[in-house]
Amino acid sequence: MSDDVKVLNSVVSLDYERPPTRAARRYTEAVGEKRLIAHRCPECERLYTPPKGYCPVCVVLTTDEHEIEVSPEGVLVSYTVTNPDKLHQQGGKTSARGDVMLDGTRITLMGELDGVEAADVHTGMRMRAVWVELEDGRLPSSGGWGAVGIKGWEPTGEPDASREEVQELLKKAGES
Amino acid sequence: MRDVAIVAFAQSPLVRRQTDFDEPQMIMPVVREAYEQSGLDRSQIDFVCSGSADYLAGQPFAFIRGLDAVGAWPPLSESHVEMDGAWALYEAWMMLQIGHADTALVYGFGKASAGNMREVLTVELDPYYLAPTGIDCISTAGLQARALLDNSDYTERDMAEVAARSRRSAMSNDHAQVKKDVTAEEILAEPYWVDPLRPSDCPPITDGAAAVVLVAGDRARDLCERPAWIRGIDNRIETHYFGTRDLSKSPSTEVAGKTVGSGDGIEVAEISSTFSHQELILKDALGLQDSTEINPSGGPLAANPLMAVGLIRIGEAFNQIKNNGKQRVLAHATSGHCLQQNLVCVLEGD
Amino acid sequence: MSDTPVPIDTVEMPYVRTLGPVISRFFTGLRDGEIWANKTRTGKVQCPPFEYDPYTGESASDDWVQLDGTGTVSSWAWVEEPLRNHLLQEPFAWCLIRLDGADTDLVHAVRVADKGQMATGMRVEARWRDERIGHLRDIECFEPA
Amino acid sequence: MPGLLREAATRALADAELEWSDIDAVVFGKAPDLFEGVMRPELFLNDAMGGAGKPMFRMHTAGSVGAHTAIFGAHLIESGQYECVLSIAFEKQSETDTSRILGGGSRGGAGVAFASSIRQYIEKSGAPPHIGPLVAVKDRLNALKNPHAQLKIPGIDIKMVEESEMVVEPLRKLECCPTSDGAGAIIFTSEKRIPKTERPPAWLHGSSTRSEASGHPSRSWVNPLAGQQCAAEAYAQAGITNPLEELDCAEIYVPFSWFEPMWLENLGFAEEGQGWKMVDDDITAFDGAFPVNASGGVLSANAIGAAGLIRCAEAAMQVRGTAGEHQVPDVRRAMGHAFGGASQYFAIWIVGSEKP
Repeated sequence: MSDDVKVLNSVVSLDYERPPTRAARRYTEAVGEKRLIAHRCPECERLYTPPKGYCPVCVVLTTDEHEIEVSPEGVLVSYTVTNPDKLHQQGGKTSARGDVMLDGTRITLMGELDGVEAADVHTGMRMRAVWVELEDGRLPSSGGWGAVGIKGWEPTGEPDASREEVQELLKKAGES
Repeated sequence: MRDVAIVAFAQSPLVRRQTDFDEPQMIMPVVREAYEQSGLDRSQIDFVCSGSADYLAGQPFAFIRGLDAVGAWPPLSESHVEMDGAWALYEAWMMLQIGHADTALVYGFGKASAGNMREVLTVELDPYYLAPTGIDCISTAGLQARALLDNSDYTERDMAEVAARSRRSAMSNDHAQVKKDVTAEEILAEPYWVDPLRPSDCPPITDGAAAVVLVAGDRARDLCERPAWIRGIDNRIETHYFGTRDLSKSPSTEVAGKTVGSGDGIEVAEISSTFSHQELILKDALGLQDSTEINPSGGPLAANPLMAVGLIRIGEAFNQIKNNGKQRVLAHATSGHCLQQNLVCVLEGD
Repeated sequence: MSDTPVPIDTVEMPYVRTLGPVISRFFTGLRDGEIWANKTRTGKVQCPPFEYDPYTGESASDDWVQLDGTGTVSSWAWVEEPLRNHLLQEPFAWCLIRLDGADTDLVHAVRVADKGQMATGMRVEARWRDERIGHLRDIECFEPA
Repeated sequence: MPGLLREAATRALADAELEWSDIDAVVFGKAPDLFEGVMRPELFLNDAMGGAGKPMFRMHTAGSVGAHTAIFGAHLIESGQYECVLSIAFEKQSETDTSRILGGGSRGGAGVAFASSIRQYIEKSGAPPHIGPLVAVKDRLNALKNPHAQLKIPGIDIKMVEESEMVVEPLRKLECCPTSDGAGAIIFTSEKRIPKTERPPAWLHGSSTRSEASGHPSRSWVNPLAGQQCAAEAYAQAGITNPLEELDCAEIYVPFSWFEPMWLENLGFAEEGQGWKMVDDDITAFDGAFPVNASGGVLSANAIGAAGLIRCAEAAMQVRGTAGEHQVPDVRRAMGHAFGGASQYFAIWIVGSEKP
């Protein structure tokens, strides 16, 4: 019985073409110029980056006319230290990932933390975007939970935001 | 049974490839139009249900992005079926039946253009006995068409008549994708694609979305001049492996149809005959008379946005009551290869 | 920027599917050049076999019968241009084949020299591969008997 | 896959002393199809679920899908259209690397996304670091009493958890759910068709689902509004005003240890910022005043699509008195809970031993 056929090996391989939307194309172009653009909802004024081309709260489409530039710097409001080996990730070293709330917005973007030892990471740090390099005018495929077009975040070296300021930012972000 | 009516229906342009919009952008105007038609504000919708399928885009959790399109903030009482939106409508209808909601929004969407549908839909088959053979949706339909030709008096000309009539009917449907003043002779002159199917016996690949608003009780009359009352809705499924069933018949459609009274005084039927021969099978299973007008919209042969196409049949049937003064109409949705699963619903005017 | 080519994204995942006792026995048979069918509790002979009666959900019986690989075509569809995953990479017919002794049809490919040879009711027999691994493709295809 | 489903379904049929032919309709749930590499697998699994000739539905609401599957099955009965419904959910994650699908590529898994909200919770509530390990120990000890639990670690204690490797800060390996294969099945009947067995039925007292859009800046991952509203509606249906007093135990979807205190607050069992104290005071322990996850919970087995249904079923087993070794004494009302997506999909039911 031991040589019975117990399993079927199969590979599901499918090709997909997912053309980027206009908003996504413009965002990519901006990333190439190390600029961060967002759409501002004309009804509730919430900001979205990358621009979605709509506001999911107000159910309205947004277009080029709602595009604005936002600062690629902000405050680290949360972080985690990951051991990539344990999550089937690429690379092998311990690394830190964090949520940065962009200045003047309620947007937090997640990304790898660069230029700082994992042990030294703390909330309140001021961070700026580390941009990805475009490949043939396109963003390298990333996927996952990270921010699109931004490889990660590095400290600006400016003084930290206080714990109170961080809590205030988080509170503001949670308001409807 | 609680009286539940459709009061609004909206659909996107049904096109070969929607390049301007991603899924939420494609759904959003449709949902807005449905809200506007119904006269209901988002905050007045008690329940939302959607239908979509992850494998159309090849990404898990497609419906989470769909949720972006309906205004899920503040939170909604909401559900999702990995099926055509017609089944989402069934779930919403059930919520209204049990009184947990008085109004509901239902939507379905799909961008079939993202993948190669002949290969993608193979993944919908038994992963041990069918998918490993690579058999595709045109070939499985071909096996079914042959079974029908062998086991009935229908001919390839009958199939071509269906295909031609669908494309001609679509000429008066603003949303349809394939519209053509074509004759059965012209179709019979086409070379086979997968014999006995010719290209015109098969549906186009379509991107699209649709939305429907359901309302319970007299309120439906306040919101819509001529609401369409859901008099019966049922769905049935058959065995999966083709070799275990008679492909020339659709007993699941027959049972669902009998449950809802499909054989009785239907003026118009909007049915999900994805392939020309399937209209012949479905017409017999539903017991439709020759006087019943079938697919005046053109049906799936004129536009086939997967996961929305069945909901669109229900919406088109509603339009027959609302706009064309019809009194008793039928809608049908299907799921899987070779009509494996079928949903039938009968709508009536006041 | 509107003419940026659309990137192709290949979604590819390997799956190692455990088979369970019934499919395992069927595939083991194929590897050994044998075709086995099982019976439902009502005595219906199913090929391919299932753990259950597809019509009722009841568990199948433990009765197995060996079939000899000949059968009759119940339906067919001719493919002039095979897709990359199809069983055969030349013009062929997908078929429902009622193997002799079975009460259900098997989905497989039939190879003939010319489409004109295809007909419902034609007799076919299995053509085995020399190297078999326990897969439906151990039967390369069916050919006119 | 068919065998896995049938194992659950045939046990449910045996528990109810019913036959396949008694089932009028089937509701099937599972998480993303890419996990098993079959598009809408219910189409082929239908025959193994005895669905032929019957109505059949496929739910998919991310991690909460199992609970949705249970709730929709109950709705079918409530409508009076059906007398006997099978709700069944499964996941078979072992056939491929599902973390590749969940992570959406190379840049991280679900744990990374959730770890961030856990840190926010800790910083905001001032919870001491041992709370997470405490939950992990409690659920793992409970799992020892549950024959269906996957992870059994005899002798587990705080030290063992705290010494396990750090996977995603602040989560250590023993604070994370495993990857599982599994299936669960629940049978619903109308009142007049309740099987005459020695095992009493559980009655549905309330159910609710809530979802919120993920992609906008106003939402909280720590205390999501959808979860709060979902609980509020379920309580209202069940006539509950003080859930901690009026419920006797709960099965809550806790894939990472810290979700227990977070969800205790989200579901109204504790004031905001106070949930960790319930854990610290052993109130949610097996012999505490309000046992949470007596089955061992998701931390001990997480067959994603099935996990929510199993939470609902475990709550039902508690009120039926059929939970065996992990039976909490004298349970009259219990909650089953699940969540999914980016903490944005919620489904809850409340079951009782008495007809409502």
